[in-house]
Amino acid sequence: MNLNEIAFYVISGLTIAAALGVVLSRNIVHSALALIVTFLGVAMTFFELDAGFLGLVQILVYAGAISVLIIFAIMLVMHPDPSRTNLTTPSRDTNFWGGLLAWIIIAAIGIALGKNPWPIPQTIPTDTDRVGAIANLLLGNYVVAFEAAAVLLLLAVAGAIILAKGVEEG
Amino acid sequence: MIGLNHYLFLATLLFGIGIYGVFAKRNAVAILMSIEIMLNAVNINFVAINRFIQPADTVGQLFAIFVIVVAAAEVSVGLALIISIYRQRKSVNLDDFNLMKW
Amino acid sequence: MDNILQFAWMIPVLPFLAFALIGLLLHRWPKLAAASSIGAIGISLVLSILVAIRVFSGDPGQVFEMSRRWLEMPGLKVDMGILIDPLTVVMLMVVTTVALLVQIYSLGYMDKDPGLASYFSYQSVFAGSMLGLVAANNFGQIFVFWELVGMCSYLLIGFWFGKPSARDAAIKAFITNRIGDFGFLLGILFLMILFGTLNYGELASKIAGHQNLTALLPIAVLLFFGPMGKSAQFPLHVWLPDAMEGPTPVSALIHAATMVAAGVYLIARAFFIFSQVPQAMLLIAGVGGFTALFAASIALVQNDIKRILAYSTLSQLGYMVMAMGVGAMTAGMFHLMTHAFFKSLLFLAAGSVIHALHEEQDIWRMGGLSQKMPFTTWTFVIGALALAGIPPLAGFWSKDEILLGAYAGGFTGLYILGSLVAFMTAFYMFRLIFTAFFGPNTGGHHAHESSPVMTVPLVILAGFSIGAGFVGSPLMGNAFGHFINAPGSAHHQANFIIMTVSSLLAIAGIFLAWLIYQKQAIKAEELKQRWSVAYNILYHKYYIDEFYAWIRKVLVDAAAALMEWVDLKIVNGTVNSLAYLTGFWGRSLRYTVNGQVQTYALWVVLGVALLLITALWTVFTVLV
Amino acid sequence: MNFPILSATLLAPILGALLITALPRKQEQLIRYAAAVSTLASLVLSFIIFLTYDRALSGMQFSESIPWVKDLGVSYALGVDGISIPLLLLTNLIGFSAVYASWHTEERVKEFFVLLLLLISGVMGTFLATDLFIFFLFYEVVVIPIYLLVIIFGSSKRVTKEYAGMKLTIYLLIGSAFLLVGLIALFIKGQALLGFPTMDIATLSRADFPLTFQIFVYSLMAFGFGTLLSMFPFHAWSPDGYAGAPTAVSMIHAGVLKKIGGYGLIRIGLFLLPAGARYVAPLIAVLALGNVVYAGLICMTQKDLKYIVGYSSVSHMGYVLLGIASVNLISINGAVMMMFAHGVMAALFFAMIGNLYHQSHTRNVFDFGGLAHQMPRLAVGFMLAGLASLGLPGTVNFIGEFTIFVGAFRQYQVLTILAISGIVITAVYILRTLGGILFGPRRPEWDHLKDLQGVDLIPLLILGGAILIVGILPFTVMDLIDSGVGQLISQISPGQIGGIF
Amino acid sequence: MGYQLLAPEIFTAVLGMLVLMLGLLLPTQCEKLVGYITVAGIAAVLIVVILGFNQEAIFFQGVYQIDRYGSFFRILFLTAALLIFLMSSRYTDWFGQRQDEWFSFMVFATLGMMIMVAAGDLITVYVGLELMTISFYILSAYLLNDGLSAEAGLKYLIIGALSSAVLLFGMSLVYASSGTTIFTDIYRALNHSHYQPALVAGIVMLIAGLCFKISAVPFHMWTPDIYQGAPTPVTAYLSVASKAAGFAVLVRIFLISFPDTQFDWHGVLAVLAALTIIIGNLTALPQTNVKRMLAYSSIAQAGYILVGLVAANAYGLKGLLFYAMLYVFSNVGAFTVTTMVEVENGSTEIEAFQGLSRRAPMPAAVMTICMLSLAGIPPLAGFAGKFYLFAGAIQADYLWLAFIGLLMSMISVYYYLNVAKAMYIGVNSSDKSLAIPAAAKVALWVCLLMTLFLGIYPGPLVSLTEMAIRLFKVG
Repeated sequence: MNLNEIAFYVISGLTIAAALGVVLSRNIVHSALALIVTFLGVAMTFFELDAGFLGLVQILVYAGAISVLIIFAIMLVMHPDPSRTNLTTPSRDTNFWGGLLAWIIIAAIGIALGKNPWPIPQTIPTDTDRVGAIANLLLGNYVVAFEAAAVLLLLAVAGAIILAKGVEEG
Repeated sequence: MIGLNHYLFLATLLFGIGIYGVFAKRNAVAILMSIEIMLNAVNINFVAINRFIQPADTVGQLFAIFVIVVAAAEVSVGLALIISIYRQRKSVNLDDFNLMKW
Repeated sequence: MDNILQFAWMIPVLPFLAFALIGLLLHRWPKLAAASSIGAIGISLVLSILVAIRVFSGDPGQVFEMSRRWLEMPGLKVDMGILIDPLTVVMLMVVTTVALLVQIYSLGYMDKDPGLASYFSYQSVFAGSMLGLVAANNFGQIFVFWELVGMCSYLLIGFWFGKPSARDAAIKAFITNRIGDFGFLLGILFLMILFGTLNYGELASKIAGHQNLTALLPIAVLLFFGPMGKSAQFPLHVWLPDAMEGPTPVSALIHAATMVAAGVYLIARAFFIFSQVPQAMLLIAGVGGFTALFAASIALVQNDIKRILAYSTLSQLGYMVMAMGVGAMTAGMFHLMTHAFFKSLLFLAAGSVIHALHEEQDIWRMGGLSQKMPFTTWTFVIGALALAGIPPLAGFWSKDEILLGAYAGGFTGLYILGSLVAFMTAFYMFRLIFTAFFGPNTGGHHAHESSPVMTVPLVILAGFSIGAGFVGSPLMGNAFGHFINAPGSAHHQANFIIMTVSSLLAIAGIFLAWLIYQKQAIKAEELKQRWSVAYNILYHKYYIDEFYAWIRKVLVDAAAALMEWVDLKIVNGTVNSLAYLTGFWGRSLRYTVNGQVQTYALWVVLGVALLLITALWTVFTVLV
Repeated sequence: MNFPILSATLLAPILGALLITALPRKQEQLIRYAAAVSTLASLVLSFIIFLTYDRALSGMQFSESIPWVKDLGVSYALGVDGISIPLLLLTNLIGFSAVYASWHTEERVKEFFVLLLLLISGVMGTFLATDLFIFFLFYEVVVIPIYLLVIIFGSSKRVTKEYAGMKLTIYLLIGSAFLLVGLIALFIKGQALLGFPTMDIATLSRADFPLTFQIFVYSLMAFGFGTLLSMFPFHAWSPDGYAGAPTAVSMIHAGVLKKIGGYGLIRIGLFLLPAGARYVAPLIAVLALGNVVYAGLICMTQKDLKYIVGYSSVSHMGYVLLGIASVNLISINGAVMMMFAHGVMAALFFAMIGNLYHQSHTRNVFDFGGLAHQMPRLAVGFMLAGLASLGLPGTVNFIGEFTIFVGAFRQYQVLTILAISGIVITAVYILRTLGGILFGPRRPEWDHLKDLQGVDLIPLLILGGAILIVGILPFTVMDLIDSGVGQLISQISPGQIGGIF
Repeated sequence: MGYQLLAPEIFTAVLGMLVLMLGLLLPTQCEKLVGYITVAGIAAVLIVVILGFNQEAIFFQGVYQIDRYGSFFRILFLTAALLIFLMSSRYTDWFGQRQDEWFSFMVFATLGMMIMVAAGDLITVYVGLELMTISFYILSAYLLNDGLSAEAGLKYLIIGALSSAVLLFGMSLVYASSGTTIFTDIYRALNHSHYQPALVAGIVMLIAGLCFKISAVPFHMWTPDIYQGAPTPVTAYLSVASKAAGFAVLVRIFLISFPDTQFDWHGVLAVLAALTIIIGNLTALPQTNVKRMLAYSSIAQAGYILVGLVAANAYGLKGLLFYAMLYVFSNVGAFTVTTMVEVENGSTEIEAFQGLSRRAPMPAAVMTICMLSLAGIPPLAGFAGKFYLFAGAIQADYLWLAFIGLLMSMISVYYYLNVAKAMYIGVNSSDKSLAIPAAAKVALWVCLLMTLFLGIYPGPLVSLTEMAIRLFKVG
């Protein structure tokens, strides 16, 4: 087992554990914190995959911005008793079937992936400027998507303000 | 050797955990968080596939960036919605939101 | 004069024109309506006479035929045409004469009736249809007019539609006739399929050339259903007595003289078919003979003047049918003609009485009419004598022919039966006469003689009743039989013994009636007591009506009720259940959408899982 | 191109409907006149068609064709032959009468006449179309106006008008769904066989459809058209529907709409799928017997006048089905004639019932009696319709029934004999009914009823006239039908049909 | 290289932002002005698209392409948007001061759809789709003081995000199997390969993700709640445009990238279509709220449209496009009347429709006709559409699907007629006639006339669809 493998399993284990923490914790604040760990774990995975730029974006946007947003939201709407903030759903059926289906989907996709004849992995050209390549794509072939994403963010901001601000009384 | 499938299995597991989270929780924020986990799983997929199958370009990574952007927008709108509905109902429990049914 | 046949088609058409005229224009002016109706039938009569002269002055075998296409397609051809031969001419004469007299008589009889215009319009349709029937040259046409006269009968029986009994009688008449027509129509269809034509002449030649005649038996039997209904043969006789609910002139014309005789005419017309099938002939003879006896026996005990006459009509029709059955077609037609005259006379005279007594029909409430209504009384007596077969009146000659035919044809049983009926006929007729006309005035009525418009037709008909028999009598060399005969129709030399026997029987009947009802030597009441079972059976007409009512209730109405139940519960029930089930599924599915977003998500994920499983299963099983 | 007389006939009521839409709601009299004039125009035009159709030439005449939808091979194609002209005439006779039969509608006159005119046009369209697509278009067009007319203007007795309307609509639509599957399959198969898409009925008839396909599609059609024709046991909509519907709708529905079923079975089913028709025919014949006897018996138990006529129309349709199922020239001639005959008869019946109901607000036979005293003209109408219904010679119904019997007897002896027993059953219930309402002692509670007068007489005159004229002079119409049916049958390739003709 | 062909998208984006800014700049009294500007702008874009219908170009190596297929749908979206702006002219008063933003979100949603249908690769599709969807999340919750609306928004967001994740996972698997995200390249990359379970898993997850957008069973459960809770014009837009966009993408991906994979997605879609038709129609039967009923009906309609893709032949695809277009007119027509009634009565329960034919004959007639068109009654547009769809299905040997579809469409008449019944014979306490603003009247007339025209003379639109589907080489 080389270093890469050890790193992979450690990081994966951490990520999965944190993700489980998100869905299993009864305290929403704990969940949020576990979520940050998950995000960081995923960022680590990106680094492992030679996607350094993406790992940074992940840390900045997810672990940074989104998490803060979520925690703010939690503060705004939190139940007084922290241990009752993130209860499991009262419907046992939903819980049961949700779990079962999650397993089925994991198994099904897992089987599909396991049985899939993947092509031989190609070696990465080491000398390329990957960030530059992303930038080229972003402002080249994918400029429409890029602009759309910009509009999307504007829209989301405006929408979030309107929705969160609520109706002026009177 | 860690191959593509390792990453894909990791992603699948995260995806499954996210799915389970959607059903296991009643707090709307927690459900948004579960969905974020699912999106992250997808991102792992894209990056790993990009790395192992088509290392020559960065389309997978680009896809992941867009997913992150969209997820950010989605979360902000989602949280705003939760706040908006909390203001009316004083609750963020999804099972309270059933004015419309049948 | 030779061209008169070219105009023969006008004979049936004219009354129809009168009907159209009345229906469209004249229905507000009853007198004009009556005039046009009578005028039309009068012209028809004149034309008929001219045609008759033309035909009887020629060769008996000649036939004049003309037709227009009416309903035609490859494989089916029904023409409207006329066929003039002696048989037709006799019928034309009878129908136009009686119809004209009855219509004139009706002027007096229906004087005060508000529906006079419709009455005359119906009369016109009837006359036209009846003439169309007798003039028809094919089975299709005869069926058309056959039904039409049935409709007229229905309308005229129910003329006084305010009376529930009239209404019911009309319905009964129509439906009973329909049952007969059902068979008749089937017979026609069989003919159509088998021979491809309905024309009499073509059929006759095809049947003559036909080797295998077994198929004719069902045809003949089915065709006989028609006469059974129309001529009220047992077991379809039930409508005729009830038909007396109609105005009396109607009874005279339709239910005594003409329409009911159409059945007999049909047998005569289709004699070329019937005579080929001995079994069918036997059936006809049997049915006719039985009806004659059966009806005569009922007539013995009835109290209603018109019903007695009706049963007498039944009985006489049975006689005619029997004549046909024994092969004495000539005799049957001869009796048809004489019967038309004297029976319409009897009805009209009875009508005169009823009219005078303000709709009183019970013979026991009459009595003593002979002084007050001499014309009526004596014409009635003439009619009765003719009916009873007292020589030399018309009925004597014709009835004698039939008895002779039966006897000479080897049907001894039927001959005896016929003789018995002759006796009974004389008895019940004179029971009626002695009670109603010569007995004491039990009803306390103030009758007076009817107006000339009614009595003149009586007198004319009395003349016919006396004289019409001579055309077929041996005294005139049997001129009737010279013209009216058919291949297979037997003709026999006059037999003096039979004549004597039948005359004696008739006189005996009259005498017995005189003893009981005039002389009162034998007490009628005692007889009634002693034979109470028989009396009751006869009085209730063998309970046939009750039996039919029971069948209707138990079979038809029950079947109908059952079908309705099936329709409501099963057919509609299925439809409604399916609709309910659809709605039920809708309501059930509706509750899956329970408002819980997580449930919705569950369905989404379930969908994904199922899709994955299906897809992978396909990939792993089918493709590898 | 000559004057498009068929289009003019078809569009006249639609123009009338548009005109009425434009008229103000209050101008009720004007609306009625507009309806009357537009239907009269159609009536006159169809008379002209009837008279000027070249019978010696036969075949489709006055044809119009405009390409409509290219890739489906649809063209707006109209044409008439000996089969469609009588039915076209029937439609307009009844349509014109229906306007007068509903002259006294007081409520929502505008909606009523707009819907009625659309209905009339729709029905006409099915008889004029020579293109499957256009045919089906018109076939279903009529359903919805009927629904609205029933629920707005109908009456609730044994069942509510809402139920009746919905039942009728959904039932017929479900039937038409099957039909539509059949038509589409026919179109697709035709395209595969001919190599080009076409909806033209005559062109499609050139394709040699395989036998199993023919049987399948014809069965679908038999169900679809059979439902419309109220074939036993798919007749459940019919009595309830007629009972719930307003007079004019009952007239048109029983009078002509049902006939589209028979027309379709002949014009499309038999023409395009002769072998299938032949294969399925015995089954239809058996069901037809169900119609005649079963529905006839049910009539005896009914008390509501409309139910009686409703079930009786089911019963009479049995004859039409029998004619169609016998698949020979005579029987089909008879079936077409019978459709015409039943149309005028049923319409007259419903018109009379409508008039009576409008005044008395009851339709129960036992509530009436002796109406001939108060309403002699109405009684004439009832008698005429009733006697026609029981197939009396002199009325057109006799011609139809007799011809069907002759034709059917060649094919199915036993079935036909049983079916002919229907004439007795019909006589029983019709005479009982007529006797029950018209005859008997005068009932003073009905003294206030007014007899037919003025415009009320028009349905009686038009429809009664048709019953009698065609009944007395059947060749006027029968020759036409014969030319149409003969032409149709001669065009069926002999290999397909075997020795049936 | 013809970037001017991108003008509609650019202009729409600019319009959206302009409206957003104008809302901030202009005084509150000028809210109507913003509406006029939006309508004018959308109309201008529509005209540009129509004029440029025949121009085709491929940008960025196939990542983005302007073709007739895309233009057809762009026309559809813009027409729908225009009609909805017209019909919502009184409803928007309920949004108070947020009207301007409403217009801008609607424009952005339209932009998202336009990008979706023109996108030639998965990334652009995804971003366009999210642009549209997120706009709709906001729009659904736009009635802030109405509990239903916020609930609808939240539910939509949760289910939407979940299925986005599923869709993305599917996209990733497709990407894994082909190594590219561009549709045409995917086809080329997959052409010779076989036995790829991951690809099959990816395809079905794509189906699941997109079927959510078109609300096909079993991904349909959100539809009734969201349709009921969202502001009625938004519901209308959601039902016609969002759904059409979903179909546009579905068709493009499946027919360009996977026209003949070893996995028979036709069969899977056929089952989904059948289930959608059955469940949508059956569940609509007992509904008492017209908006909710129309939601279930729109589920059923999705099933019909899906039949076109199942058939995947010329008739089917033409039917699909045709139906999507007529659905705009018929459904918007019905929703316009619903909006009018809601504005007047504050309710969309069926009771609110009682006696409508007396209060407003013309809208009642439009409602009836539009709903019957949805049911597929000739001579209305829906019939022509269904005819093509099921002709396609039968040609592709899906006879059973045609049976189910046509049978259920006749059953659907029941619930449509229930509304008609309420309108025509129901009794309403108020006899006051319904006030209809001029703009809404225009929308009503357009919907009515188009529904009739497309039904009676479908030829012109059919030839448009014929041009549009030349992209897919189908028989």
